[in-house]
Amino acid sequence: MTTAHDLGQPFMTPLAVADPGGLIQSVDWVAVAPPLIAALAALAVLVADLFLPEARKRLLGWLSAAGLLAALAALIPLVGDARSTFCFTGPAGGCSYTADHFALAFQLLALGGALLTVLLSLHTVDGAAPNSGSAAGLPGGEYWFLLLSSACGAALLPAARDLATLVIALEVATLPGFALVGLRRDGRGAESALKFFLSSVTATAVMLLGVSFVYAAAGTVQLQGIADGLAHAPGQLKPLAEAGAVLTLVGFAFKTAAVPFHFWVPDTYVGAPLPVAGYLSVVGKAAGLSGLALVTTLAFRPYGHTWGLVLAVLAALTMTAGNTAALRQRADTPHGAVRLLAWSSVGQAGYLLVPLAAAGYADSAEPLGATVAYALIYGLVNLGAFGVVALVGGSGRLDGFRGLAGRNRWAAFALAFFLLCLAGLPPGVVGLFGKVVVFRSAVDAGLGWLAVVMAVNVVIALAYYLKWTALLFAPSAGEAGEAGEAGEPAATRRTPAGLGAALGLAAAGAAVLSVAPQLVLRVVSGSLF
Amino acid sequence: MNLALPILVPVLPALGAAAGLATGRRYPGLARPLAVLPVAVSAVLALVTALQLGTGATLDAGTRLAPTGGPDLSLALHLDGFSSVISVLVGLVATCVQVYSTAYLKDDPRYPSYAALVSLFTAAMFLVVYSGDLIVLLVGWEVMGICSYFLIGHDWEGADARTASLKAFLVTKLGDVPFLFGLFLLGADAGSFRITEVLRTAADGGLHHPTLIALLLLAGVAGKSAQFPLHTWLPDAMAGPTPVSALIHAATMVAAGVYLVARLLPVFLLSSAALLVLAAMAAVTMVGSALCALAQDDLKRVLAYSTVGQLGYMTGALASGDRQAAVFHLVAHGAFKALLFLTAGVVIHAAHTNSISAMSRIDGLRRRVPDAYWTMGLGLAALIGLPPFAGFFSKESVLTAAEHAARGEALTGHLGPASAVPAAAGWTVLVAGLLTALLTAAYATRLWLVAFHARPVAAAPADAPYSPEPDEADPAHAEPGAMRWPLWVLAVPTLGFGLLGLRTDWLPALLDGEPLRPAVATVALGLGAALAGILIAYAAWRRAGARTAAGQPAADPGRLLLGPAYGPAQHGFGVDRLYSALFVRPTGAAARLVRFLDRAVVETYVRGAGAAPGWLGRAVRFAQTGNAQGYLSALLAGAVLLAVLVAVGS
Amino acid sequence: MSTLLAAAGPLEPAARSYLSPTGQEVVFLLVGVLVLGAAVVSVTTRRLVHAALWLVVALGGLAVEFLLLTAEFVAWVQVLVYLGSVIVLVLFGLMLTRAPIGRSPDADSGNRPAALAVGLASAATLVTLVVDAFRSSWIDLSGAAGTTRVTGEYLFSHWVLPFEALSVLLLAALIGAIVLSRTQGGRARPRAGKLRTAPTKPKER
Amino acid sequence: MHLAYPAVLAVLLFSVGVYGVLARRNVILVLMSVELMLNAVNLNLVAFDVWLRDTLHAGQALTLFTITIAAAEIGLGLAIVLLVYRTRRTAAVDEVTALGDRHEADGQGADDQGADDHEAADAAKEQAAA
Repeated sequence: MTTAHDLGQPFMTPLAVADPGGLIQSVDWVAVAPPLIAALAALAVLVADLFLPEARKRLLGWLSAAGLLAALAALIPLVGDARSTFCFTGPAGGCSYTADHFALAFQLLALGGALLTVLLSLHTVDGAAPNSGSAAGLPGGEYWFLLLSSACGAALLPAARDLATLVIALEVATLPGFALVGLRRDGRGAESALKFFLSSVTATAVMLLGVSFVYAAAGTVQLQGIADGLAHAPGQLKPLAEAGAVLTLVGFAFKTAAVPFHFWVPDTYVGAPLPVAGYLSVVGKAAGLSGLALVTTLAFRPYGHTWGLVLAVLAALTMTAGNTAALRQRADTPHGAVRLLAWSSVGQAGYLLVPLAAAGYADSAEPLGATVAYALIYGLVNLGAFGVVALVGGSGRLDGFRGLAGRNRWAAFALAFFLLCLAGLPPGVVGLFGKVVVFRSAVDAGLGWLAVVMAVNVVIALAYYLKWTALLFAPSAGEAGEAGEAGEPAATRRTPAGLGAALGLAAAGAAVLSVAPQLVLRVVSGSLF
Repeated sequence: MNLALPILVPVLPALGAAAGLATGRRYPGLARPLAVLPVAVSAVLALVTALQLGTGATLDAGTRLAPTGGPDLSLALHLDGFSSVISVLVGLVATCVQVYSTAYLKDDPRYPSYAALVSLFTAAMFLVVYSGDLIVLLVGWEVMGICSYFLIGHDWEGADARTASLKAFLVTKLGDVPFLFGLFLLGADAGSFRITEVLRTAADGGLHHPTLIALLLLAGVAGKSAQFPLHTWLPDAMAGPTPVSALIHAATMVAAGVYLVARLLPVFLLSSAALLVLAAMAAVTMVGSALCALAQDDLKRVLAYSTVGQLGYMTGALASGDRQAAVFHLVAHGAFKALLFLTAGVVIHAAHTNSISAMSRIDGLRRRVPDAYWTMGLGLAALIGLPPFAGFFSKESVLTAAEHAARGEALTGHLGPASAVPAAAGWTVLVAGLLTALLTAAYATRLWLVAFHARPVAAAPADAPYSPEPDEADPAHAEPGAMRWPLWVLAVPTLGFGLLGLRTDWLPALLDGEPLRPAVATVALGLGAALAGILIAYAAWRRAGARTAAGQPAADPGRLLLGPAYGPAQHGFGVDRLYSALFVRPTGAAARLVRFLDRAVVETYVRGAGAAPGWLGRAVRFAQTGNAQGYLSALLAGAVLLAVLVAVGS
Repeated sequence: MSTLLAAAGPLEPAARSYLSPTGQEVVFLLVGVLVLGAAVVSVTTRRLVHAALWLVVALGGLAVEFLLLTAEFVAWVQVLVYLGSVIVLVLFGLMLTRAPIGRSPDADSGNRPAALAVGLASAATLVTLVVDAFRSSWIDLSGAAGTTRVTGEYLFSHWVLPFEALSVLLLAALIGAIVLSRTQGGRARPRAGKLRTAPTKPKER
Repeated sequence: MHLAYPAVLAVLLFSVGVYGVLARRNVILVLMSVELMLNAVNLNLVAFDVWLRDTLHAGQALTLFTITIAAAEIGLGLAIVLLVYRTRRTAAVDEVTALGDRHEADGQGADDQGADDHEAADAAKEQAAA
């Protein structure tokens, strides 16, 4: 794979030539610290992987966790006023990178989700530890590097303020994902990586075509500039601009797993290592969502009603398709648990899109707060659920969870709690609040029909979440069949430290938010941009 | 007054539960004090709070919890006479149950977790009673539900306990979903989840969809309070330990639905349709459950069906617009039904069977458990509604309320105009109430006579139903004191509580201030019906006894009344034929109806609701062929379609 | 940005006719037809290796088009990257997956009708949109817009952030490709044997 | 030059790419078609950049970025294709369908087994070669 080097060459030459003093944009290092630290940590891991002896490779995981913690800590000084950097020196002005509340919230989600994923995968990665549920471990150094670079892209994306940076950040977040999905290098991993890859590449091409149209109509790729440009664009260019805007949404909708761009999701999640599936379902989705939110509310504001309607229809289709498909999940198919979570994540993506659609109708960025709040809640809870599935291991059949409460009480309670949060039932009050906030944004924006569709979907979703929850507390099948075979070996093992820590963090976070939802709901009322 | 006291009331049992769970396995010795003490202290505090609050006063305090952007959430306290009365009842019953359980589950290895769950349950119930905010109330409501599922499934080795807890979970959840939507709609309409705010908005006419809200809320109430058609979980829930039945399924949790409607009655008064539905629900529930109770052989199931029926009285009172009567009956019933369940526990403990026909074959059962014998007599008398027991006054107040409503003069207090209650609701409740009084008297008499007064014959058949107790006491020994004295404690309110309603400056002053004295006409009707029921049951029992004397197989009047196998033998007895016409067939029909509802309606609902999404889901998953090219086709076609639509649309 | 549009003067009334093309336009059109034809052959031919070679023609033609549009640097990068590396990679890939050298009857999948429909629909939609929008727009090609020097200036005065993000992307792609194409050698080698005895394999089916 | 020429050429090229992506069976040919789509976008971007006389040269910058992205993607994509070929013995996109729902429904365990057998055989062969 020497291409990459060859490719880098033509660009590297001018870097040496260019006068750094006069030409290069000034940089506010504090503002860009979160994604930067993630990228540096990735590099550090890669280098350390070369020098560490085989026995000490476990340290790499903790190093990655530390890097992500540092990146998270770098968010703290940014709270408060928005800071911009990488500003254009020309007459148009504007900046490429802005760390405002919106960006911080999604960076928190991306980096926090990545941190939880690191903790979840600590025991999967070590090749020597065969207790991953999968047949073999994953190559350590590369795994951490790819995860961190993807997290870096996901953290960069919400702060990006021009289409070029957005597109590249999206690619940085996605591309390592292909490799992560296929990293087990078995048949299933390869197949799911292939599907993920093909869908993603095609969606990227479509999105880039849309970007080119938008660029033609608006004359710039800066989000704010596009809004001005589109507002004053000649009437002749309007159909092209609107089509371009909608095509641009495709790439992000693909990451968010909106119907009809969702097909890769179940197949990919099933084939990917479990932590990676959880990562994609949370951080990947967060990246797509933040991109969607940015381009719709900042760049395409003049066409609010067009994409508002498009997103509303997509949201309705997505939640309906995801939930109904999850409802059909049979208990005895292999990897049924992951598949159910995959379909449920498609359904949840539908809810997440609702406030975005509402923002188009309400012609303000205010409803976005609901998406941010719901995404934070969903991320925490969904990663937790993936964690428990990873802990239980086995063949991943839903039947394998029968009577989990008898074998591993804490895991069963945690999973039940996460599922109830996802379903939005008490005591998972936080999920309920999230749904209420989303619901209200739809009603407030006058999207009554979407609210009704959502309510029906919430009820449909109850069925499969509750069925699974009930399964946890049902008695184990008496016969020494699949259930025993799948569950026992996993349950009798000691819970790995990283996995336990991740589950504890997720459960504690969800519990705290259930008691004090104002912590996350505050973003609903505050201004984001 | 000091806010710390009412706050401590729900907090103490919750802390006790946490401590119990934390230390239970390591220090089993601590389990008992940790179970009893916090609950007992809470009961005392509840009483002190009630006394401090006094009559006619209300207390509201709250702190804003979560700015959701829309209706605010707040951790709010709302104390008034209703909450005082009910919290004292909860405290009393919970303390008795905890004390009783120390002996009843003495050797149960799971006792610590059991006691912690009961404490947690008590805390949740206190939270529901004291909460001034609907969402906080909902939290308590759900925690109660969860504790109850676990407690029903306490003996999870048995299949019936497992299915019962699952059934309770599913059926109540079926009601909870519309309930949630109702709450949110209410909060959205009123702009707040504070109960005081909601009621103020309701009074100002600010609610836009009162009927929809009321009907949605009713679904949750029907689930929680075991009203038709969601009542089916309660009789099955008797698979749990008997003290749990006394606490949860008689005195407290099932009353939560009634209490909620009582708190939100002004909302319901805005919608006559909702009141009519409530009345119809109450009528079907009480009559149906009384018929079922007459048909049961399991002692606890008789009591369970009777609970369902008495809850029907309460909802009937609410449908008549009189929440005073509803809460009066709630408290009275809570006391005597808890008493009945606890005595039932003692009797079952001693007789080693749940079956009353099997008990009838045991020689000297009543001498073996004298405390239970006498206190159960008191409880049954209260259940029948004989003066001067508590049940008499409370039931009469319900009938009086219904009678007023039927005449168009509903006793709504100051909550709304009397015309808000449709006369039809009053008539429905009144007629059903009288019929139920008759049936209640009949089954209570049958229970009492068959269990204790039959002549001893052969040993019990091996297949008689029995809830196995972990502590198989030697039948020759009396039950421990901890199981006996709570009976007498509870017998006190069973005897005397009703008298409090006699004077307006006693109990009514604490509630809405209307008199609770029974009217002469309803007393005559109600008492007449009750006496008739007693006589009919007594006659049937005599007949059954006579048949036994004639050398036929041992029979109890219940079997006599029900068993179609006894049909040929019934020809000679006119009374039996009358019973048969009156009871057996309707009972059979009711049983069939219940079964039909259970199987056909509920399952069809679930399936029917699942069918459409099912097909859709199959279609979605059918598209998931695994062929990436198909996925790409959908992706690109979707993109092109979007572009076309947008371009055409603009 | 409207000022910018006005400066470019793209929407001035159709002063230039489509009937009298300039020399540049004629060359552009001829090369364009070549590119399009090569692309069509590339996606329809049954010889897999030929498809790759026709792709070379199409992409090379595109480089010429870039040159005609005065984007000099982009054109060179196109030649370097695509013709120099991507096509070589593709040929390697075809070789490693033992693609038949001659005609393979199953080069197209059963999805062809759908493909044709979607392709035609997209062509119709996009051409309509583009023609409708740009029928009177004129590109003023005077002044070199894309020399190496200009490119260096704009890249490093305006696009530093995406450029740096791109380096992360390239590194990640490199590492990912390496780790994926590494065979199960090294520490994962004993896997084949381990698989057979692995307890997680469902046996009862 | 009329802007319509490059623009129409670009969208036609894009559509040809779309057809190729959907019609080709070999994954590598699908990848090549994707490259066509991306190149069509590049042509668009360059043309618009020149037409707009963009002082920031956003179009050309984005074109360079796109070329790089395309190269990175095809590098990683080929690695994935080789991985698929190694484990499943095919590079035909419509034969790699083991994870679909239809297959899950009728006994994916067997299919999985088959896939892993491929892998095992593969590993064994490599060993023999070495």
